[in-house]
Amino acid sequence: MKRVGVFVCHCGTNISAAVDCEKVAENAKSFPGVAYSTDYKYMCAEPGQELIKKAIKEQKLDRIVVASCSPRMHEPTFRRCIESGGLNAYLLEMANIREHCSWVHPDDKERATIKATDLVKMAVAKVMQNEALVRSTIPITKRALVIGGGIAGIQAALDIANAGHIVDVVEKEPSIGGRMAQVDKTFPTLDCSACILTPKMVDVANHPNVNLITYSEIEKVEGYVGNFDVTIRKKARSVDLKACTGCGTCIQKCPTKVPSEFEMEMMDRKAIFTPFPQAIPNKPVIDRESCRYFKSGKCGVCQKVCPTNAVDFTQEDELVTERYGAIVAATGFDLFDDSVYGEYGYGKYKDVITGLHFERLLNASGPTMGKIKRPSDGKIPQNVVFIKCVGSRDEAKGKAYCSKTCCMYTAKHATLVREKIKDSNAYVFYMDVRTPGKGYDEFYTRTTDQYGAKYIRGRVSKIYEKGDKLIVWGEDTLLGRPVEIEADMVVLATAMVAKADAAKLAQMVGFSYDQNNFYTEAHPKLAPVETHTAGVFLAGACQGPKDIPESVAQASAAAVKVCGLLSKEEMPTEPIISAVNEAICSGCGMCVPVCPYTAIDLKVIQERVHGKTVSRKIANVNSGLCQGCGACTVACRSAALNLKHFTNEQILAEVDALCL
Amino acid sequence: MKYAYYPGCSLSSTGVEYDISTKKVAESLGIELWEIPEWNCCGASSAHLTDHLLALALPARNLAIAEEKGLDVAIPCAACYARCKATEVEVKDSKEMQKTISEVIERQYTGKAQARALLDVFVNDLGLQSISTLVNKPLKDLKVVSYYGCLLVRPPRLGFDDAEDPQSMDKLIEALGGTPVDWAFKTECCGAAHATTKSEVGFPMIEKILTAAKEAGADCIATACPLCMSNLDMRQTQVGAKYGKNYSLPVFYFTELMGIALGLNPEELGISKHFVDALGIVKKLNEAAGRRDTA
Amino acid sequence: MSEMTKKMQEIAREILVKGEAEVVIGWEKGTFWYLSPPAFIDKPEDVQRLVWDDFCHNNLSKYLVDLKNHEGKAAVFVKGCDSRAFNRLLQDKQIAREKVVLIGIPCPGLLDQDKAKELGKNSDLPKAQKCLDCQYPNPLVYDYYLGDKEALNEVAATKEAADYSDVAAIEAMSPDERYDFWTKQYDRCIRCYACRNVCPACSCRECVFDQTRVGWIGKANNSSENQFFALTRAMHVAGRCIECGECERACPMDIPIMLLNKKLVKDINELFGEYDAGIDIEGKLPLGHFDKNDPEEFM
Amino acid sequence: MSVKEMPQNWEPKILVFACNWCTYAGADLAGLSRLQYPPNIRILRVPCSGRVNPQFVIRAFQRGVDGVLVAGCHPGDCHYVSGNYFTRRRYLLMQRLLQYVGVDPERFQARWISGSEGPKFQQVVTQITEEIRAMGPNRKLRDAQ
Repeated sequence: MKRVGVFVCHCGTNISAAVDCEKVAENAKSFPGVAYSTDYKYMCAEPGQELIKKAIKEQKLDRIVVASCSPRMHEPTFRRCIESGGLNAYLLEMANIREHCSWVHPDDKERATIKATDLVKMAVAKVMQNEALVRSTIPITKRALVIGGGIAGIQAALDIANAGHIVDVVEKEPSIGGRMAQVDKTFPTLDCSACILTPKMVDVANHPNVNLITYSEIEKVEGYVGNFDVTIRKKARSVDLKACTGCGTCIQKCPTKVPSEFEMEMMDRKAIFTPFPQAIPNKPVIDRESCRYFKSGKCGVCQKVCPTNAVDFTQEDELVTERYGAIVAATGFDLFDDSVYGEYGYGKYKDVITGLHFERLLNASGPTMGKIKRPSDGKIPQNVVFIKCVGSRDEAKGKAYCSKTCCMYTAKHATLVREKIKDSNAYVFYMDVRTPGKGYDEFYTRTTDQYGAKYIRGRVSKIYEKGDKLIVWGEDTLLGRPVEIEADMVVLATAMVAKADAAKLAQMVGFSYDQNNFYTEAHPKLAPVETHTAGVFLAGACQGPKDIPESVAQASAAAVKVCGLLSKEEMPTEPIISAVNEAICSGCGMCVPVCPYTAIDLKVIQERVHGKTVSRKIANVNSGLCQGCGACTVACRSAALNLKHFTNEQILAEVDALCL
Repeated sequence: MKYAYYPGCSLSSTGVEYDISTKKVAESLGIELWEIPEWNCCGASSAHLTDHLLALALPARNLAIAEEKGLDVAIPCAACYARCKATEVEVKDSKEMQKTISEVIERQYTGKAQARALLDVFVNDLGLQSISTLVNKPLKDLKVVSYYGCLLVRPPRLGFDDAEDPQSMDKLIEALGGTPVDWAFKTECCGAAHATTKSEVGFPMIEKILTAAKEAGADCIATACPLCMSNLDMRQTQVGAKYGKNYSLPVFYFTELMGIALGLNPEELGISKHFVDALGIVKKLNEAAGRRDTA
Repeated sequence: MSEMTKKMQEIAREILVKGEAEVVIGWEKGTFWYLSPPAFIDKPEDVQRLVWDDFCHNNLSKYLVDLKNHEGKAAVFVKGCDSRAFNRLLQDKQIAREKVVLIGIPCPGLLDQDKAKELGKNSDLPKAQKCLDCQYPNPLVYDYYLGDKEALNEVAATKEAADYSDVAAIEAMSPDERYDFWTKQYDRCIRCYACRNVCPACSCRECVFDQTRVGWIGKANNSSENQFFALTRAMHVAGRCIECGECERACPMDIPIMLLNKKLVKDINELFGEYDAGIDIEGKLPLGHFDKNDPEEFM
Repeated sequence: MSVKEMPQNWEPKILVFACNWCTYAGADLAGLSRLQYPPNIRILRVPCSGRVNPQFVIRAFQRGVDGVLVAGCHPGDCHYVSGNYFTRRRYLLMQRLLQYVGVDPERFQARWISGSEGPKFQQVVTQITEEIRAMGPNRKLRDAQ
């Protein structure tokens, strides 16, 4: 016989002013299963809790209903209370008679009391079906995976490694460094990007706890927090990393030139190449798509000239599987394709370029050795027009969001034009100038006041070539006049967009992404580096446009989360999860696609049917992944799936109780 | 292929050669045009400056007649097209508006009959491939800048082509054997009625377009709008005089160029009605073709 | 004997003799001339029992579920709707493709059994309700095909598009009229669950209506419980019903069950885009996925 | 009190399925903000609106509830990522089906109410209560007992 205890709280006068608490407690005595019912002024206070504990013992209560405030407020309190009174914490239900009753019905005590009675009745009906639930634990593998070797990935890896954990960094490109390696100078200090990045690249490469896996991609992710089994595809580099000394002879002798991706195709690289001089590892890779040997079987010069016999044409992609306790996604961003703007002529006019092109033009090891020159004819431009928000803040053709970094890097570019080119003009067409950040607005002010960049508030309607000039038509909306500028070069502040394959990775790992394919944080304010998938964290621009300091900060934050996880031997799991009734499950798999955590898969079981052993598939809930939303329970027609603590039986009982 | 045909007012007055050439070309291409009986004015800019409902109801009546016949509507005039398209979209978007309009016009228009630009019909329904096989007098060596004007491909979400850098007319010219010349003024405004009411605003706009066409090295301009035609053709001498320039730049409706390439008689296409001599260039084209034939 | 019956018997014999399958599921003549119940043939000499006529209504694919634990292969004849049922069960992972030999039959539409019973043998019989707007008269999946192989879609769809005028007629009623209509229908229900048992979308190991311990539904046969049954079943087959009409045919109380199922098919098409169940087995089920741009009515 | 016991002073009884993270929190906020509404609703807490099986809804009508509201996080805000998108699909259909069998549209409703929308919670439940009060007790789908 179940014995329910009901405890009605007055909450001072918060409840009792609008609800007749004594009457509610009195009414509750007649509900099926209720063995004891009482009321008290402050149930959550020490004496109130003692009252409950005492009643559990004296009245031999085996389940408890507390009618008081919202369970979102005090459920943990009362769970602890009945636990120390000797009951399982999950044998508690709360009736919310404060937020949902006394506070919202202050002027109708009779009906508020009826409602409070109903709420208690529902809670009693539910608690009658509650079952003791046990928190279990899962082991934690003490190894972290960082996906992406840009500045965010590097920082996260360093922080995790410095805390004493082993961390693998998987980078798709032949070298770590990411976008920051392409950038020339950084705002607002104008220090050289490479000068601050390369020491970190070296640090991470030399760190005893860090294992760099470059030119590699994630192939498969299975498992869950503490135990992710990740398969990594190490692409065939065609160069034996152990044997190669990085002397560069092969690169020198390679006869095949192809446009360099790193240099935004404004300069050539070889078919065997390192993306940039400070690459790490500073050992080349063969781009098999362009290599003569791979295309025609002839050549092989690199192999011939290699002093250590490191070039290996027979290398094949290699798949390795490793288990990780936590994952940091730091996969970065791509650039928006500006060619959708027919009016700007990007792709048609050689001297209409993106900001990243301009970074390479500024860079001393770039295609122009750091001189700002026009890609078309190598002339030094006098009039440079910058257009902001190209692809950003444009719902019609681009993205609705602000790319956040463009205001600052355009100010930087304008400053550098004015600084590097005598008598030059820098025109900036803008919608708004957004410079929140330490020292940012001061930098922008210097750009306009000290460096004399001309900021024009308005959009550009058309760019066309006239002779060797680019005629830029726009509007100065502050003056309300059309503007025409004879420019030598136009730089588009291009939107940051999610990586083309961002969604693929998210689906593989099983976390979510937004409509722009940026990864979704678990909470926009309070969990900005977590994902909805336990054990997976975010760093850098894969989550949304970010500048370098923000990426670094988020990376360190993600690292702390990883360290917090890896510092434990095991972690407790919430017991409110779905469970499969194997006898009923027909294995139709309807539950699988509705689970947001990929927590359900189908497993094969053996059973005896008419004397024969047969196997059949049934749903299998991974308790490490399930978060207890219950979506699967509704997808399951035969109710083979049920959510603990919110079972079908419990909810039906509540519904029935309401109308008794 | 059958379409309802909505010529609009301009095509029975200043743009009569657009009407003539459209009908002739459609016939040669085997496209049946069913002229909407007793069609009314689309309302042009006057209606939508006056009253939103009026601006939608006027085109809706024509579209409703086509809908009863189960036909989409082919519309040569860019302005008529824009008004009709706007109506179609608004009716599709709002059931309420659909109801109101139906009450006003006393007919049902649900948006099922689509407003289609004639250029769109030719290029995307019939297809360039089919057109080029029917060309028997290719516009060989004729350098043409395609002038779409401001209405034909806008607003972006309604258009059948890129609103800033459209390509369909250029591709059509290519299919006709001509040489499309890329330029930056494809969708620049011709000034519309400003040439009449405020010539100090309108004329510089015309001037820019003509100069750009000239600088691009074009032999002629192709257009799809009777008002653009008026401005670029009828006003050409006047604008030239004002800026001390002699453009001598023939302007064609794209349908006329199609007619020429399909081997139709230029006179019958209405080309003799132009202000800037356009027959001359057609004659030269034919002579060159003759020389090639004999050579 | 019709040409098709002959072909059926031939292929059945061949399959059994060659041992391609241990049992062939087809139709045979029943007690009355207007009944052609299922036949399970496991000996070559029995194949002459097989018949193809205007009354081969039974959706044979459902019987494959009973053979789930059978070791050998089964061969089964499938009309268009039966092949959708097969796909349904395949998608629900209730049968293994490799354990079934499918013999496709193009179906020109079958005749109404009830009318046949009523009007007699030599009368002009109408088509069965479910066949009136059939969109898939040709089998979608098969290993053997008994029709003309050249003409892939040899039987034209009965109507150009599915006909929802019957659903629309109910939608046009007032709420109270609708309630009275359905109450009258389901007051007749005897909860025999024949509709469920014959349904290829009902393949649960244990149906919720049998879970008396959970208490989803009471044993009482009253209007309220009957409607709980009707609505729950309709939701359970929503997006999964292949419109074979077997539920309605099997119903001894002549409840127009398909009127509920078709309503859901219609709404799914309107709300989430055209979807026909049992066509694409790889595709996502309407209630098994979502689109962020689904219609929003709950703001 | 059920309908039968107090036919004279009949008050509608409305069941609200509220997801723990948004609507339940929104109702808490309404309380914290002392936003008054009629005392006719009873909230049943579920982790996610995606947990609400349509069978629960029918059961509520069977047992004599006069109206049912299913409420959860706004699309895109689901604590469990996507639960409410399934809720939306399911109840777009369910709502139509209920109406098809004669249930008046006011009797079953679904709404998105976030944790910050205390006023919206107040407004929605007030409106539903008034709508249903005007319609009188629900007889449809009800158990005769």
